[in-house]
Amino acid sequence: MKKIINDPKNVVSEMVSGLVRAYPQYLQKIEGTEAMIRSNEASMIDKVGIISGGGSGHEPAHAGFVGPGMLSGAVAGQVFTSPTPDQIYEAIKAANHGKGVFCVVKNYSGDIMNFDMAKELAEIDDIEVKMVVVDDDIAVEDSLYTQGKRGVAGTIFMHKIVGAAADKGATLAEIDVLAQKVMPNIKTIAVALSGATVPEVGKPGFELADDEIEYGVGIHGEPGYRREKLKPSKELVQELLSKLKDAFDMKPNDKYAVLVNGMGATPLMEQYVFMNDTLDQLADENVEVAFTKVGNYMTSLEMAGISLTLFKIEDDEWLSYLNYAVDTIAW
Amino acid sequence: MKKIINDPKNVVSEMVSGLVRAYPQYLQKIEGTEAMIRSNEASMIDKVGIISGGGSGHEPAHAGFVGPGMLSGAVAGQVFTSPTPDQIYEAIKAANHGKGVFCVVKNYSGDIMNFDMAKELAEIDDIEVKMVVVDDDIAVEDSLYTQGKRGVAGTIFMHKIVGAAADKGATLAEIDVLAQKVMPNIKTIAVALSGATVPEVGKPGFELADDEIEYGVGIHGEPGYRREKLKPSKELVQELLSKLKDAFDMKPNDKYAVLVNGMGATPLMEQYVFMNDTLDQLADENVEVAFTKVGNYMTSLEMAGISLTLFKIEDDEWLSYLNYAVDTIAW
Amino acid sequence: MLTIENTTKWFQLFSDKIIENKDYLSELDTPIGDGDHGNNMARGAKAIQELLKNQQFDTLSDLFKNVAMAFIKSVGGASGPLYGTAFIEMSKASKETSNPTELVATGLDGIKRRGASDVGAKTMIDVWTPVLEELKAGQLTIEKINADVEATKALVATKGRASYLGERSIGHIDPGSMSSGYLFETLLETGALE
Amino acid sequence: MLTIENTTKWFQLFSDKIIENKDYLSELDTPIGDGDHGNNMARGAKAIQELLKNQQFDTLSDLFKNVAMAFIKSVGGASGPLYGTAFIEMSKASKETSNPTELVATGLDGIKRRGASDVGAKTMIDVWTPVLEELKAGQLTIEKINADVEATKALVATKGRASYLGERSIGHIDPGSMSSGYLFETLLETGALE
Ligand SMILES: Nc1ncnc2c1ncn2[C@@H]1O[C@H](COP(=O)(O)OP(=O)(O)O)[C@@H](O)[C@H]1O
Ligand SMILES: Nc1ncnc2c1ncn2[C@@H]1O[C@H](COP(=O)(O)OP(=O)(O)O)[C@@H](O)[C@H]1O
Ligand SMILES: [Mg+2]
Ligand SMILES: [Mg+2]
Ligand SMILES: [Mg+2]
Ligand SMILES: [Mg+2]
Repeated sequence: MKKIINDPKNVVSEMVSGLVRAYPQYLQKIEGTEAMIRSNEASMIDKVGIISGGGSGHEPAHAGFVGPGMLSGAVAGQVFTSPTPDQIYEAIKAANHGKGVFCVVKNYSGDIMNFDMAKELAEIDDIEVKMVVVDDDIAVEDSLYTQGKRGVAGTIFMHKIVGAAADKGATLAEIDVLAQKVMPNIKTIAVALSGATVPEVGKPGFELADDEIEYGVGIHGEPGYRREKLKPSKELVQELLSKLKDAFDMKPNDKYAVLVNGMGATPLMEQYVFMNDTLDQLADENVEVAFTKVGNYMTSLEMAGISLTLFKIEDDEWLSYLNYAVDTIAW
Repeated sequence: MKKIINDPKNVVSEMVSGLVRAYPQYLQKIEGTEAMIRSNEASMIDKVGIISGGGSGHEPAHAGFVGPGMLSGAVAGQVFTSPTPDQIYEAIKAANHGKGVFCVVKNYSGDIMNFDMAKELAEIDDIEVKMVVVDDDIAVEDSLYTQGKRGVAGTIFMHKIVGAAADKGATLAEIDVLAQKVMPNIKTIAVALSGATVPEVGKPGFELADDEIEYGVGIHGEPGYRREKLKPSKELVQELLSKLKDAFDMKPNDKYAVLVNGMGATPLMEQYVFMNDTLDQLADENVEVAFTKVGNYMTSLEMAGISLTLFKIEDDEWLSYLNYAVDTIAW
Repeated sequence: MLTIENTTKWFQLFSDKIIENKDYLSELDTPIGDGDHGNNMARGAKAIQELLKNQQFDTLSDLFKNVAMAFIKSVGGASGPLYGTAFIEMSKASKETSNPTELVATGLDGIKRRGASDVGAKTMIDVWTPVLEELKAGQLTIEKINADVEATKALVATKGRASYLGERSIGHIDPGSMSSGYLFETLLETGALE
Repeated sequence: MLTIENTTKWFQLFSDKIIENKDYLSELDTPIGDGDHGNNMARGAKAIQELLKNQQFDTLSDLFKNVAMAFIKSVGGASGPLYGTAFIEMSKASKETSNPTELVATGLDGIKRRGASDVGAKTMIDVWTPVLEELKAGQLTIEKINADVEATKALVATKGRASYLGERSIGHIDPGSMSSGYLFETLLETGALE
């Protein structure tokens, strides 16, 4: 394992410390936790609080999206491990300004259970809490009998949408309705070129040969659906897009927002090339691309690879929320 | 070589195409070139134009810094290769709004010569052009008899300073004086954990063992000053900071801006930990840290590693320029 | 019957066992999960050790409650809330009874509720359930526990991270079932069942 | 004497030579530079081939000028402006003379001015300079060119990327000197010097 860290046990607390010290204008640490709350308190007054969080290792998610117009706070768990309920609860308390708190949770048992427990704690304090469970990863089959799909890069679109709505004064109930309506319209799928190493584990979650890739890998190195030889960008796009097209039942004149997300170690150069191919192939489908974003937003430590997210814009208000001005470290 | 690209020969043009298609609100491609100009034309009226550029492979530099308050345009050369004079000349023409154009050039023979030739071409058109040569990399010894130091991550501080000054209406001559005054106060040094592979070359510029690092590597994989075993973040910071302290002749109450820059494949988690250690050790020196920034700003393809830049704030106006509001893809 | 004394011993033995097998638990979690179960449980185990070293308890309920809180606050992931909820339910029930079988039964109910899950989903429930039956029959042995853990290999996961793998989860021991096996193995070792 | 015909041939041979040795030139540029000299020169070579295939020239000056522009527009890096400036100077001078020695002399002056450099800095100037002497003496041979290129090994770089290495640049052939070696080797091959 080759990482610029000190003791692997302290990596999350040192990271959070570095983050809040580097960006005091955006983030304040909630003492005794690894949770962070927006520094600009005035921007939260009389508004629904928006909290997100999850395991660490996905930076800039989630703290990078804290700021006016987006998240009120973020809770950082251990690497790839949901944060604990007491810390989420502290973030909820700090984010509550009398209008309740909305939580964006990715669809993992651990995240859901810890957020649920925090919600129970907050409700004892009469803080109203609602949440949306993000499950955008179409690599996983969704069935009534399973946990369902994973939550991955599409989460940042959800952050943006609910953050903008909250900033514009929507109520907790309105935000909840909005989020549940938006969710089925966000879908993601990834391709990995290499695995990620959790500092405390010391070796990669999976390994690929020098010329091998894996489609459908999750952001914690969860296995995907197929391994094969590396292909040109155009063909990778073709594979991922074909899955997305099916999942959306894509039709001409559909309107989409597109996120090309780097998994960590993949340079922007490759991400821009991949975006270029994606836009070519979407143009062939005669769909309208109304919003685009490329970069490392929801990473998996030093995994190399890219995920492609499409967000079907069924309501132009959603587009205005995507374009709504925010002030954060990473959006 | 494991990269998400198509034909290595087309990687720069496909990258530029992906970039301008993803971010039309920021960038327009100058037809027939790989140069990009700010889309918001109104923001450039009556102001000195600021152009930067150089080889590709350093993304988000330089196009990521184009936008109101920062660069007017950027020219993308082949990977790790200075752009050609005709393309720079086109960018200069597009950036000129009657007040002349200022170029930020990194100290490499190729960049300087190509920008010089472009300047000669522009002067035939009566466009006044001045430039600053950024040479912040203290890993290289500076002597009267050599080319001098390399230009690396500190370049983005220079972009920010001259961009803000131009936006506030400074004349070309004033910007030139400012830039020459600022330059000796920006110093950088890096540590690499792995090398980068130029797509057309197909193999890494250098290789390090699984437990080996190299201090002082340049952003094109230029050899550094020492190889040794990987150390904890604290000790890496100690090594780099000791060089910077000497170079600045650091004294208590000095005021600095700090940039922790990821070289490409190093996750933000590690960069935040490194920043935390840097701030600890600067606190021990009793210097004031007035501005901080962490992330991938001047990368070297998929190189793993970090560079540390200190910018000594000798004039509080410089600080106000660093904090000056901009609208770009990557600042 | 459980007492403050033997339950303290139980959590001591359990914590030691977890810390000893930290790497193994993470290894089990690698092919079908995210490789952190050992690290998660070890954080909880250390928190329990810390607690037991520094605090005295007046009632069994108090002991369970403090263990639950220490665990919940330090673990995270799926195992934190699951074990934490089990221990909280055991704390509540131990105001009325100190019968280990009855306490395990309430713990299991807590896990099912928290995890919105039941037997057959390849989770720790698939160890707690047969163990409860064996307790009821007065026949819990280390061999039976091991067999219960081993039996999770055959199951297809439908809850937790392993469920993303569907059929491909077959053939692997469920990590949470293994750590639950340690819980019951150390319960046996306390002698409280004799 | 240089003519449109033999100079066209010269640039054809030079381009072929560069493309053949693209990888070798990049390899030379790896330990002391950034590994792109072969790719840079090959882009220029292809642009020259394209030009020669599609265009006729009325004068030697016109030929040199077009070659210079094709090279400058396609290469970038250090070698683009350096060779480009050399060819532009040769274009200017060829209005007055077609003597290869005189033309190489003006090219060398252009390189020195553009690179703000001189002999001894471990650059292509360290091949152009002795070659010019050998041309003047009417004694240019392939062996002499090779020896001139080889001699750059001993030098410490003080210009260009290799200069960042200081003393550590010793022992390596300068890549721009190697490509300049090809330029003069192919000049010999045209027979224009005979
Ligand atoms: N919904 C659930 N119900 C019951 N047990 C579950 C559930 N989800 C996960 N588990 C248990 O938790 C274990 C995984 O714990 P751990 O690795 O610590 O958490 P995470 O899955 O968040 O990384 C699984 O092996 C399984 O036994
Ligand atoms: N200032 C200079 N003067 C003369 N020649 C130079 C100068 N700088 C570089 N060179 C020549 O250019 C060659 C490198 O060219 P190339 O690799 O194509 O460009 P870059 O250095 O920009 O990557 C060197 O080997 C050297 O011969
Ligand atoms: Mg986990
Ligand atoms: Mg180069
Ligand atoms: Mg796990
Ligand atoms: Mg080179």
